[in-house]
Amino acid sequence: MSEKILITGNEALAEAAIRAGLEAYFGYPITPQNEITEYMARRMPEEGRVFVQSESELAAINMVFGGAATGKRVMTSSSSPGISLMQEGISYLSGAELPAVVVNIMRGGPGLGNIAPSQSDYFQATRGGGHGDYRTIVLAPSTVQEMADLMFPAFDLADLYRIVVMVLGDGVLGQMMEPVLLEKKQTHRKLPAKDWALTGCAGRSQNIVKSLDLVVPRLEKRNLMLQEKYRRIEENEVMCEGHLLEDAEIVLVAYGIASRVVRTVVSRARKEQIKAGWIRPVTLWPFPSRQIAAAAERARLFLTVELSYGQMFDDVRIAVAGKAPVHFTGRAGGAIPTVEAVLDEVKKLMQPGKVAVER
Amino acid sequence: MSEKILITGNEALAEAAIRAGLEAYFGYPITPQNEITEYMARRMPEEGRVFVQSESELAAINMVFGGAATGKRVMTSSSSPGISLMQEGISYLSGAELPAVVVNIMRGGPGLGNIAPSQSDYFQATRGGGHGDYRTIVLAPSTVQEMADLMFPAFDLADLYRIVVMVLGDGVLGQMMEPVLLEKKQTHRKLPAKDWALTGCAGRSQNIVKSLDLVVPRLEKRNLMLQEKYRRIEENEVMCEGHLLEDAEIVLVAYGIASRVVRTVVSRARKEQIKAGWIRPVTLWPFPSRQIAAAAERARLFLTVELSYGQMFDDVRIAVAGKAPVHFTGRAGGAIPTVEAVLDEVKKLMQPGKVAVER
Amino acid sequence: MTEKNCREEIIFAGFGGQGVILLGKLMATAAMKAGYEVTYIPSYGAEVRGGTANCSVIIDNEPIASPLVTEPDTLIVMNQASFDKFVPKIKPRGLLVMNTSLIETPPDRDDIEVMGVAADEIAHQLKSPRSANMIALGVYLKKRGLLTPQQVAESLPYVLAKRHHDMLDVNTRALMHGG
Amino acid sequence: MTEKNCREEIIFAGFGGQGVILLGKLMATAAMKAGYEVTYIPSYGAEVRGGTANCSVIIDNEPIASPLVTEPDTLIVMNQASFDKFVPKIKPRGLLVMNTSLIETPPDRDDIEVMGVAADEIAHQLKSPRSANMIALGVYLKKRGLLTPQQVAESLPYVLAKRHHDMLDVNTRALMHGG
Amino acid sequence: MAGKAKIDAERCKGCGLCVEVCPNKNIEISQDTNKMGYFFAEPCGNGCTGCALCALVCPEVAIEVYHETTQPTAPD
Amino acid sequence: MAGKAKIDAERCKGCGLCVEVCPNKNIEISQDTNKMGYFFAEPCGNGCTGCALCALVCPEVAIEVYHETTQPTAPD
Amino acid sequence: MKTVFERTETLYDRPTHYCPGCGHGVIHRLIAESIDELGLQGRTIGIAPVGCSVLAYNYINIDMIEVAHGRAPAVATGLKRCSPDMIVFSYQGDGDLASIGAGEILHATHRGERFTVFFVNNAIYGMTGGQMAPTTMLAQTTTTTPTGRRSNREGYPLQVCELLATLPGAAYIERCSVHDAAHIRKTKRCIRHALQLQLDGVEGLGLVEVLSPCPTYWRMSPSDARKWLEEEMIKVFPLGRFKG
Amino acid sequence: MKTVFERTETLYDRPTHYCPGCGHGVIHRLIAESIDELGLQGRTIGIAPVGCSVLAYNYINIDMIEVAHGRAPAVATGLKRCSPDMIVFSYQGDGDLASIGAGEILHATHRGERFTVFFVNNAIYGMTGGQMAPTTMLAQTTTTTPTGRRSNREGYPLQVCELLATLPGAAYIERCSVHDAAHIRKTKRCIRHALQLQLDGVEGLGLVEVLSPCPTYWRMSPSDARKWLEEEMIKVFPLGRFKG
Ligand SMILES: Cc1ncc(C[n+]2csc(CCOP(=O)(O)OP(=O)(O)O)c2C)c(N)n1
Ligand SMILES: Cc1ncc(C[n+]2csc(CCOP(=O)(O)OP(=O)(O)O)c2C)c(N)n1
Ligand code: SF4
Ligand code: SF4
Ligand code: SF4
Ligand code: SF4
Ligand code: SF4
Ligand code: SF4
Ligand SMILES: [Mg+2]
Ligand SMILES: [Mg+2]
Repeated sequence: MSEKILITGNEALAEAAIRAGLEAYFGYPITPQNEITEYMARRMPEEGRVFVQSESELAAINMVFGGAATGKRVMTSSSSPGISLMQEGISYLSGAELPAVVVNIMRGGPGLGNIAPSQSDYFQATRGGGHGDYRTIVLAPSTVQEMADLMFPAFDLADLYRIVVMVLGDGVLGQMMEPVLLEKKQTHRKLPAKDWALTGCAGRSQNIVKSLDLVVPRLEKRNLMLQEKYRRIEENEVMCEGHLLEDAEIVLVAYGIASRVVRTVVSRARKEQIKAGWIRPVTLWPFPSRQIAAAAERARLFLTVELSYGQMFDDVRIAVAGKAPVHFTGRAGGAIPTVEAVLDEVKKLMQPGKVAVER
Repeated sequence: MSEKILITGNEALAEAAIRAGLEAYFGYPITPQNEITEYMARRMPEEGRVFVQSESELAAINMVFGGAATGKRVMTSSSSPGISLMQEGISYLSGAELPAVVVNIMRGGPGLGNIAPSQSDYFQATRGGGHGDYRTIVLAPSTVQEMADLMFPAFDLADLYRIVVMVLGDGVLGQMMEPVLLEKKQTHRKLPAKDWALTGCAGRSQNIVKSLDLVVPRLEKRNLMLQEKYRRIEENEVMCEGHLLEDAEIVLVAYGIASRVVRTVVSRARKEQIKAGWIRPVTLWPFPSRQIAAAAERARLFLTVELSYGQMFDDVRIAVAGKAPVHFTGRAGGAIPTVEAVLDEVKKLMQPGKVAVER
Repeated sequence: MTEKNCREEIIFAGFGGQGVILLGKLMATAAMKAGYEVTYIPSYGAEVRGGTANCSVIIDNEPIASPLVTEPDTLIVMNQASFDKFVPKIKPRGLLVMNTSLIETPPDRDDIEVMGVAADEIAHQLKSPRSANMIALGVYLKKRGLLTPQQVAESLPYVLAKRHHDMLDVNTRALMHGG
Repeated sequence: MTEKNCREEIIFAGFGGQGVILLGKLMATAAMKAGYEVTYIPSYGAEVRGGTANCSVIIDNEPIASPLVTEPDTLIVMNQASFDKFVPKIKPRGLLVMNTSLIETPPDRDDIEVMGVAADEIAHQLKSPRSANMIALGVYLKKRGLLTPQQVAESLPYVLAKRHHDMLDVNTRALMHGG
Repeated sequence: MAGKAKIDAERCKGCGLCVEVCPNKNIEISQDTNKMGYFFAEPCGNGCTGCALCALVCPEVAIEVYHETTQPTAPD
Repeated sequence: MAGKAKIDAERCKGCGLCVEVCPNKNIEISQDTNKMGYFFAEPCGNGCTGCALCALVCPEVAIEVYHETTQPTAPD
Repeated sequence: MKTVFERTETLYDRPTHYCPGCGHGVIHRLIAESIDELGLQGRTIGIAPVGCSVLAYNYINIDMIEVAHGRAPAVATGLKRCSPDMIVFSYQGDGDLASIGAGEILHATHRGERFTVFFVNNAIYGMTGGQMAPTTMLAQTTTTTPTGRRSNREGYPLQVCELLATLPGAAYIERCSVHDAAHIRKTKRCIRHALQLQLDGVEGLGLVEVLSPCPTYWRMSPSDARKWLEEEMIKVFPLGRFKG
Repeated sequence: MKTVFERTETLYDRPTHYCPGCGHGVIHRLIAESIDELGLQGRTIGIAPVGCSVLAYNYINIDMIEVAHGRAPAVATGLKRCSPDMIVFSYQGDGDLASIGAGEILHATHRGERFTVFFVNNAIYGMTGGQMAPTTMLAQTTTTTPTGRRSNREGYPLQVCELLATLPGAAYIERCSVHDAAHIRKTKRCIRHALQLQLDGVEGLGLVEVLSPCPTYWRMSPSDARKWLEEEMIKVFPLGRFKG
């Protein structure tokens, strides 16, 4: 068995991607994820695999488009502004049903913002920042270990569903170090043959990778097939963690780095006799609506905690569907909610006699 | 008084923009909105104003960025894939608080899709397809007359709040013709002086237009100011139409072209003794949540109708907050729900004795 | 306009060069000038170039909610492909005006009214082969009487590109011809 | 490790070239190798280049939830600007290790334990001016006893870039010096 | 007649380029339209030499050319 | 001494370019650091001719140069 | 009866969606013939752009991919780097390659990518209805230059071959035309040559620019369009080899 | 005492955030001095790019705008077309201008836009920590070319002046350097000349490329960086006027 090493989240993710069978990486530098690109620049050629520093994020996502079409495992990574530039490309990948992994190590926005951590691209990731009715699977690690571990399902899910899988981290997760145990390559799922890939049509009929259909009923049918696929994913691929929900009166919902703040808050709250519990979505899409709805049957109220001004908040409200008030607390622009501030919020909300009013 | 003319939605919008004081147009061709660009190519030079066919949508939105920074009224227009390419730029405009109008005449997606009408970019428009916590005001016309009329508030709101205003139409509204009465230029609001504009610093201190702040507390403060502005807009700028809500048991919610299908459905339903009513959001953000919540106090159920697979649906569910079941029907890929199909859905939902189960 | 609930939904269909888009605009303009509410929607075929073209016009004396026409009251159709596609959609008791110069089969519906006109031949006779569309519209106007051919002809200058204004006369004659 | 609830949150701060980032990594690595749970977070100042740098390390014998340090148990601070910024954040009864070579004022708190060390001067005496950071860390290790200087020194090869391995010895000596 | 140009009337769009290029005036535009509504091209006369210039310029690849004798002019 | 170079120690980053460029070896790097932690440059000796080469190459614009006599070498 | 000319195998026997007299059809044919002559049908990947030729995969029977407007060179980079044994080509219009995709073609050339570009310059945006392209001629009227292109507002027609030939990463650059039979023959040779170079593993990008008529948006008869191309366009876009 | 050299008015009296020995500071100074000498402080708009010089507005006291990475030429087009009487310049790094923004600079030049570009070529991505730029030299090691740039994988260093000078829309193109005092003087003249041309209303784009040291990511002392620039970079990026 191999030993734990102290490594940054970005590097853990990059090494895990290579172990998960990444065959080509295309990317453009941007802070706070340069360690990924730089790691790939070093390691991919060592492995005899493809590394290209693209001229832009637009080029990167379209190189991914080409690489994915050959049936190879491909990925790109960037941070918020660069991911915005990829939105057309992600919509194209989705329309053409090409498997690909896109990593977004989010930073403060909007605009150029800064290079501090953020979770302000949740909407973009889960709702499709690009045009058209498509979805990407969104995985949200919360530890450096998970930055590595989630890369294996990321590539598997991409191949299984011919879909874009986005890994949504933030500046802290990318830059922080924790002890990590790195897995060997392993495929957890039975994956379909890539008979749609462009490998030359010798011995078979022409393969076409495309997203256009000028005939409305045909494009509608394609869309319906996509929707059907999305339903299947919603049915089967939700990942979620929860704790102390049996008797929780207040349920805190948070993902990624915010979920770690929330864990500490909950254990401190419990020490102060507040019946708190937490839910951490690992897949942001498909969203663990059912798990949250189940918690809503018992809990008195919900508190969503984000490094943003309330984006996942929407999904929590939809899932809770009025069964309990849903509150929100969060900070953005690179700021991180502190344990103390969130704990105060919990106490305020749980004040005996206080009527919880929704924000 | 001038006479009504029969004109396409795209041309009506373009002419109205000019009358609303548009000083510079930057755009790149894309169907189904080429009539806007072509109209501007003809008319703007006639008026001695600026028209530039940009090399791309990326360039267009950044030309808008430059033009807006000088304090001039500027706009661009495109359709779905082109708007995806503008997401970084829209985030920058929002971060730098520059006023601008962006028109999206939506087409079938995802990817290249087709050139038929669609409403599949609702998420992108209302949630920010770009990175960071920002909002754009989104205006959704439903007639050719409104394609023209909404351009006046579009520019006013942009200037008033230093915000991006998106006008969200679709292929039908862009291409269809209806009789239109064109307004003279008029500013409906008292607008603040653009003392932030880049006009040369002679006689005053340096103006800087930017979105970066590397100091976290300062970027957070900037974000909080943005959020405060967004609250003010939510408070004051909701536009919404509704009909037959007093006794409606089923409320249909739709915007744009879909709202016209819904009007016909509701009047037919009424003829068949079904107590139906409708709500049409004119501003998609700020969303008329309060109006919908009010209707939810009385209505038995809601039906959202879209040319998509359920995007505004999220906002309706958030607004209804569990007070009544919310259903959805829609088509995409260029297809349009027919009056007959929606009416059938209404009848099915309103079957006596049928328990309405949410999708 | 005094009649109540006067509403007419028309689809014009043919291939690219046959001028069906123009017919739609012309009809909509004339109806607007006559005081009706109107909507006009073009719809291009699946192909980028060539192929079929069609448009829908609604004329109403009430404001028009949905501008989409799924079951037209009237179909004016200029070629076989469009005929095959649209005839099944005509409303029961609706009207079909078909260009028999290019459409060989009769419609297999007996719940609609059918008017055939050899529009291309007649246009040829009028020495204006490109006016076949006007011939067909003339037949329709004669039949439905919502607007007179004269009323419609008066709108021609608004919809015909300036460079084709030399065709105003011959088009007017074609409209008046009436099949 | 047998003690219960052994947890230490440390902030290392100084300006760019002072090697505080290295200190954090070193401490985290050594603690990991000693069997602790650890987290390490770098944080760069507002300026792109130069300016101040700091990092936080948490060492715990339980899994670490939030890796963010807002109120450190210990601050190891190498320059005045960082001193001004971070001293107010130290937990009551916490520890401050300060480089008196570059920090002139004493802290105006009496609820913390203060250890001054003239790190730069001592490093100069050791003929290794760049080892001031190790001097400071040595002082801390002597005080807190969570890890021995020897344990920490053994991790030096893992965090020091290969091209600086000629400095292993002198750094070890600096660590052992203990102020 | 040494050659023969076969024009697929249903594929032809009546652009007239073959008519113009034929050194032997062996193609003309028909009075009839095809199903797509185009006045298509058709061979006329007997002058075809099988030079294949018509096929070379036809944007629709609607023309095939045959030759009766031994040495055809091959397009490349 | 015909000239005088005034170096703002707090602005200097100790890059040493002025030291290198000075034709009269009139600048040296100090043993002390400034508040930013840089070993700053300082004038030394009396050889300054006011040629302003140091100011011209200083990336921090930390140097001002004065001249006592009539004809200074103006940088452009 | 000996067959002098027939449809090559790799060209589907289907009607095209192009306008009468459009140049795209001929260029498709030349590419398909070259592929067949080099025996590459089974190992070629073609890229269709966004433009009138977006449906090129309906005509050329090889593995194909349709890509975002202008991004073909980036997609080709992905394809070729991942499958170095395949023959990869992009087919791009002047709007696609020279306007929105200028950055991508420049950088693919800069990196010396080893694929082939067929660049169809018709001096107009065909698919979207006749707007100005970077290659639109001075004084040419388009729907976005209703009074004609003017150098002091829209600049001069962009000479892509001349520009890219300055980069060391370009292995072969040539400009051809399909306005008459002789030039069609010549274009065929250039296309085949470009593919051959890729097959031979030559380092660097190959690009064949083809001047091609768009009768519809030049608002000319097919025959007049060919004349205008010959008499006007070639003056601004001289034919010939610029590199390799 | 007569003042021989002092900080020009338009340059703020503030410490910069640049590394010791960085070239950006000198270039800022030259621009500020030129603005003052031409009396343009009150009517100039400057564009800061994304790159180490993103905070340029903190140093140059004129109206300024910070723009998306690479898009400065598009923003400048918007600014100048809307305010033709203002003097507009962009300040861009080699990553910004030559990589992500290649399309924008190409097209602004193509259209003959009438603003000025100061292009700082330091053969590296400074701000993001030393990755390869299009102008990185062969064999130069960067964090993304850990074994050195190789022509057969990453292509040859991109010569921007040579490329853009081929376009008729370019009015003035020159490459300078700030590696020593004499070249700093010369660079100043070029910068002022470029602004003067814009002031004179000359049609077309002016671009001054400045070779500039990045000691930090070249991993050299400030002094060695200047030598390397002089001895190695100028060989690949010859100084001189390419247009105008
Ligand atoms: C991002 C994006 N922008 C714009 C368009 C619209 N569009 C489709 S094709 C085209 C240009 C076509 O011109 P060209 O590349 O010259 O090809 P041609 O049709 O002339 O052969 C444009 C602008 C699009 N599909 N996507
Ligand atoms: C869209 C986008 N992509 C990437 C980045 C990250 N980024 C910031 S600066 C920069 C390049 C800087 O290099 P250069 O332009 O040469 O300027 P220098 O720092 O060398 O002066 C990059 C890639 C960004 N901010 N935005
Ligand atoms: S093969 Fe030659 S001669 Fe025969 S029809 Fe064609 S062009 Fe004319
Ligand atoms: S060249 Fe081809 S398409 Fe044109 S007329 Fe002749 S056969 Fe028909
Ligand atoms: S002015 Fe000249 S002589 Fe004086 S210090 Fe500076 S460089 Fe040396
Ligand atoms: S050149 Fe300037 S920054 Fe460098 S050492 Fe001299 S004074 Fe200091
Ligand atoms: S529009 Fe022009 S390029 Fe497009 S198919 Fe028609 S003729 Fe060809
Ligand atoms: S990284 Fe390089 S370019 Fe950036 S400030 Fe430092 S020396 Fe200058
Ligand atoms: Mg074209
Ligand atoms: Mg650089």
